[in-house]
Amino acid sequence: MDNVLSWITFLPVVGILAILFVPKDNKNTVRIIAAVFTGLQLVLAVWIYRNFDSSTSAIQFSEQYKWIPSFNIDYFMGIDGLSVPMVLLTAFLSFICIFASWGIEKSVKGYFAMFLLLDAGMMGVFCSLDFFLFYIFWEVMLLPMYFLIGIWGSPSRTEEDGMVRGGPYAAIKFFLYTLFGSIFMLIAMLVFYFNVSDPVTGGHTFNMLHLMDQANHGGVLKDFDVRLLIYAALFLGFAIKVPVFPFHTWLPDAHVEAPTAVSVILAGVLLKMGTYGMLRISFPMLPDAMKWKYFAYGLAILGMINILYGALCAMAQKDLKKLVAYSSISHMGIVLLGMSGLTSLGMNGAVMQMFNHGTGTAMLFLLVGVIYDRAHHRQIDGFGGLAVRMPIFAAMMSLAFFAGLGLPGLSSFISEAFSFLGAFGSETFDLRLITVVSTIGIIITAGYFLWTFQRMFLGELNPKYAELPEINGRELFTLVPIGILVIVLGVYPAPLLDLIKTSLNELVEVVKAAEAPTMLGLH
Amino acid sequence: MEVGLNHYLALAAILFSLGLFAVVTKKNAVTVLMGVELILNAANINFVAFARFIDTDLDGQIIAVFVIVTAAAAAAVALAIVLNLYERLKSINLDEADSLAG
Amino acid sequence: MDFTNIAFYIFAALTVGSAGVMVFHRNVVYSAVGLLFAFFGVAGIYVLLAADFIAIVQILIYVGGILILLLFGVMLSQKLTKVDVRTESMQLVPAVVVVGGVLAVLLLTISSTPWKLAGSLEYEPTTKAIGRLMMTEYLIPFEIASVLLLAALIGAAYIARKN
Amino acid sequence: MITNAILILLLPLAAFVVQISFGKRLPRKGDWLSTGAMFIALFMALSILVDAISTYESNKVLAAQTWEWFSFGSVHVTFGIVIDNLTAFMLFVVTLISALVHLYSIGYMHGDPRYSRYFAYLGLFSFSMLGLVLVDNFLGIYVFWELVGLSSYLLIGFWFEKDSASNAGKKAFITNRIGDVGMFAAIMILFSTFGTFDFDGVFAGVAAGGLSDGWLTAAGILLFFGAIGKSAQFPLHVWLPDAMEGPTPVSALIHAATMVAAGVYMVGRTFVLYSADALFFIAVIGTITAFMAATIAIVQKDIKRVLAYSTISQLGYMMVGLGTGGYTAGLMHLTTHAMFKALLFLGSGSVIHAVHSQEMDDMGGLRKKMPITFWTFLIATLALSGVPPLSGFFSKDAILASALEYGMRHSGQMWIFVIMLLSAGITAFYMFRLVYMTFFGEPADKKKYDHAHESPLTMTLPLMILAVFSIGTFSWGWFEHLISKPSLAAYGAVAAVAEHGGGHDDVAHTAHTIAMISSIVVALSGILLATTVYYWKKISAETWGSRLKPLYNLLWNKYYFDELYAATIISGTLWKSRFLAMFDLRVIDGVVNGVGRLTAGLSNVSGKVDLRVVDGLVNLVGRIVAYAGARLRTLQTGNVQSYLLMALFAVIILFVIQQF
Repeated sequence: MDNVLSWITFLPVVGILAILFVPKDNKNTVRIIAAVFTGLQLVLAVWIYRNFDSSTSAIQFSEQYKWIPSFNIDYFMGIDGLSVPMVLLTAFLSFICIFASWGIEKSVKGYFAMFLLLDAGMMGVFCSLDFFLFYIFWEVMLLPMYFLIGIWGSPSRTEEDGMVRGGPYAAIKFFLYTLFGSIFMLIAMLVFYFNVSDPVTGGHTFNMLHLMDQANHGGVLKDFDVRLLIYAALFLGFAIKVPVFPFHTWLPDAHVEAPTAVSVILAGVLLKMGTYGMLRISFPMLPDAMKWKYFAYGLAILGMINILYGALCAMAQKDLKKLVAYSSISHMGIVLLGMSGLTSLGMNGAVMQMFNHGTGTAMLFLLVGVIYDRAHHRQIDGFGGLAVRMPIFAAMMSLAFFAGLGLPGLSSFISEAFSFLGAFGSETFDLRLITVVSTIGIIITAGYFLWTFQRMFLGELNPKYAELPEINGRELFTLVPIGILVIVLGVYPAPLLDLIKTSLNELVEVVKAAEAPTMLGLH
Repeated sequence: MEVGLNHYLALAAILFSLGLFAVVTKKNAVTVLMGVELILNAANINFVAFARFIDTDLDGQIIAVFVIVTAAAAAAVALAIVLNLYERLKSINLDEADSLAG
Repeated sequence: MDFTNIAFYIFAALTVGSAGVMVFHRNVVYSAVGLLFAFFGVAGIYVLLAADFIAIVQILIYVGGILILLLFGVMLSQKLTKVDVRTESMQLVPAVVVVGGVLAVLLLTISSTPWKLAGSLEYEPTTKAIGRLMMTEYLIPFEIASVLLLAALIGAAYIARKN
Repeated sequence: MITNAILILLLPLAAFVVQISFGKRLPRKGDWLSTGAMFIALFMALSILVDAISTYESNKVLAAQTWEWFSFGSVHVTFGIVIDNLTAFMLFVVTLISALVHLYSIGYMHGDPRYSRYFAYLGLFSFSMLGLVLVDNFLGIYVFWELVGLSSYLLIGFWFEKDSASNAGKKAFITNRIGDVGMFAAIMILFSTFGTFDFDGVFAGVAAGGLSDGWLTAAGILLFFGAIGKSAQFPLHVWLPDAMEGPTPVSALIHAATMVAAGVYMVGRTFVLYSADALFFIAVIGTITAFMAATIAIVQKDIKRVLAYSTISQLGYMMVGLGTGGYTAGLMHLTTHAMFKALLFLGSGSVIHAVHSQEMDDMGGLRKKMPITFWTFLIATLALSGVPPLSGFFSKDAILASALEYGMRHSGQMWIFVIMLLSAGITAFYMFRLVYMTFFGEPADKKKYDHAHESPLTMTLPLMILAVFSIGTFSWGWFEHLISKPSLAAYGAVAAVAEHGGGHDDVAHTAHTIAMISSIVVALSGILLATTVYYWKKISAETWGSRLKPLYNLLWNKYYFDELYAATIISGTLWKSRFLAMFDLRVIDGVVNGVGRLTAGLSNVSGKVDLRVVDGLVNLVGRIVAYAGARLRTLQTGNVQSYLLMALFAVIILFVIQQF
């Protein structure tokens, strides 16, 4: 199976074409087409998983064609251990989300076309190895996301304080924020382009593998100050996506206003692009800048702030979906902390956490969607005693909550524990204090999840919801596979870990080997 | 003067002009159709004449056959349209079919 | 001036004359009759051009088919009781100018073009050869033409039917 | 033996999975399945224990096996099982009490709407607890540590319709988490130093002097934080009394016999790790806990709460035992306490089942109505009070001896022994207060008394079995031989860390004698006082209560710990979270929106310019086009023929142009 990466990336685009030919009244046909194409994508992803050789850190399934020869831009796709889990996650969640979107009735064709475009964009980001191509996919994703939040999200409304919030506001905020970040990424990309030479032809290049090889760096990239600046620019671009405090405020709005499936994709896949970008681009291309102590400690401290700040903010939320959104901020902080220590444990833990947070938070958002579809509100205090009325739903929710608070036996425990262990045991930097302070986040997380669970599900049944229907088959179909994954990877994480460790250990070695000047070059 | 290609072409040109005149001036849709038939005949004469005088094989003639066939089809459809027009406007005067007027 | 030349002029005159009647007569029925004779004239011209098959087809289809169709059209669309089979003309002056111009252009072009004439002018029966070509080299156009006819037939019936 | 151990571990898990999936559809809702699985596990554990005792070697590792769980390339994380004498005892205790509690619950939980769910949770707990005692590394113990916390959360909040129950569950989980974070920090220190989670590997590293004294003490104290949470030690003891909201058999199993003792077990398992300072810290915490909880128990009126505070107090004893170097004493008390405290809880459950109240003010005179319950309860009470020759006497005496020995060896540390001795007296006092108020005297509530009856056999049989184990199965010698104090020297040459504690010499012998005598005296005087006050009624409890009103209030309100935490930590966290959420919304998001508004404002200005100048030009062009269009539209007649004419005219023009 040649060109499997092109197939997996562009299958959704084929799906869009198919959808465009369906009369707009055949809503079910549109849905089925979307399901079929994302299903095929998932099949391909599984095929990739089975055929991926995890014993090497080399790029696999690579495809390289000249695309715009006059600028040395290639169509270069390929994956390694870092991208594989993200590809799997994207395919898996996209497929699930089609079913979570089954209830969408407003211009179904448009919705699913946009969704598939989003899917293609995300897949492209994780598969492309040409910086230019990466950037294109990165931007391609923005557009459908904007419309999905803006059109299919909640309608605009004016709050008591006079702020206009709602779907359109959130969409534009998301769009501008991300665009703002990608401008810095673009600048960094161009600096790379003009200062890195292709070892074969000697010309400018966007090829990431060439960009990673420090021997190819020339021009202003020889200057450490410039490298720091470029690193900062890249970081800004990625940090907004993660999102890192204080660039996170788009996230609660976007997550809350978006329709369920889009929230799932946002939290499950999009956030990972930020950390993926750091690991794919910032770390290997500018290892010395990453190791500059102010950046390294800064990254760890930002991770700590994310963990604590996100958890505390989550605790104060009254809206369930907003709580889940802030919990995402908190959990992504663990990824940052795990990465910053430059240890095999922490790096593997962080990438596992990316995957496991993707599944866990997807489950949470799906569950929020379930209750919102029934009760038409998400106020935590507005429920009560639902465990009596909806035992299966309550069981699912508790599974998701316990996964979120890192209970052993569920997937995120291993990843969180090893992110912390890795950061704590770092030989490169002394992150012990930061790590120990960060672990307090575990307590707060337990606090807000259990408190929420209590307020919604325990106690006397709120008579208002005495007739609330139990979770239905379709919803269970979206939740159960994720739940199984969460449990299986919690008990036996080796399949995921084996997939990524070779590549990530290599990455750690590469970055560790770099020498960071302690003094700035400014004279 | 020996009758040659030019004569036939001139004849065709005259027929064409007459047909064209009918197409341009006549109000009655049926008469316009007749004009079209004249124009087609003129074209056919050209084909056959060229086949005779320049490219001495049968291609021109065969094309003429096809033109006739097409003309028959066109006539049938056009007349159907005319009848339909009549149903709507109670007239087949083309100047009344001017809903495209700006 | 041999027989062929004379015949050409006779047929040409017949054609042009009848066409003139067809064009300039106000009564549609007369126009139709004029057209009939113009078709005959053209058939004659075909004969002179050694295209016997085309000539026959011309008579069969045009005279036997299309013209009858046109007459039907006239009859059906004009209520014969209060016959207004007259046809009026419009924008005469611009038409005369433009059509005259077109004719002038055509004639000028014809006369000024140096035609590369082929040599031999043998008369041979063409029917058999055309038939052979239709079934070999022109098979696909032939089939397409049949489909076109069928489609036109159905289309015409569909359009013309009263809802 | 490994196979047996794995089966012991997996049987309750299988019961859990079956019950949670389709327990409701099984006959009798599957109670026989869970109970049966537990009894099979009990017999397997018994065979292991018999093996251990018949081998009769000190700290003998009977079997061990390790599997790779996952690997990071250079770091391999393993999962292993180790069975030594301690494990064998723990397996037996856990499976025995769990099996009896299963049996007991058949009667106690009869007719509960979530009957099968209850047994499922019990299975999950048994699995986690057995895993905790079997596992051979720190990560594994942390995993099961959290899992027992989960099952405890689920069982405390089992009747979650009651707000108090769901609150108690949440409180238990979060309080435990606080301790767990400390434990996790300790694991981080140990792992980052030694690169392994295995007990043996870590101990060998410590023996080789891999950690400096300061770090070792820090690791020990942090590790003990986990035990503080789980074993309800001061200051994280507040969750355990509230945990009594759970069904009483659960209290017996989890919150008296097994899970709360997990902290003690963990400290025992990792005993060689603790530096002298860390052990002192443990002893101090244990002393404070033992005394504080015992005093609170004096005034409580709820039968289960008295027992809960008694449990906390006894756990404090165990900690003191370990902290003062009495390794065997602490673990032995763990074992004996598990038996008689489970018995006490199950007995109180039987009483509660009979009178449908937990308030001792509603009881009284039940001795005649419930003879089996009474007699077994009395045996357990005597054991707990430390009356010879019952089991509790031996273990408590050993702890007191260890504390005394510690005080004799370290000048200025005698207070530990004194306080512990005092607490022993208080223990005897409040336990007999409980017995007199419940089983003797006149019935306080006649209606409830008449309604009361002895419990069914499924409930009384466990009581009798446990009573047998409470009487005097354990005597000092052979237990000490089997589970004797481990030495760091066994794991390699001891470098800088000094060996702590001491062996059997004269000091120990003297201490033993003094401790034995004083403990008997104190226990008997406690009993005597209780008899005077509550049986002979020579001294009025009410009078003394009102005379010592401030003290009484202090004890009645449990030293105001809950109020203190509510006012500081809980409301502090909530306040912080609200403040940050507001900060997030107003300040950070406000800045973002401010930038947005500024941009919008700027664009408004440029929009005005655009409107007047640029757009003016555009509009001008537009008007011209519109005018021209109005003129030209007359050409558009709609008549196809005139279009044709125009086209032809254009053709002629083209021709003319082409010609010239």
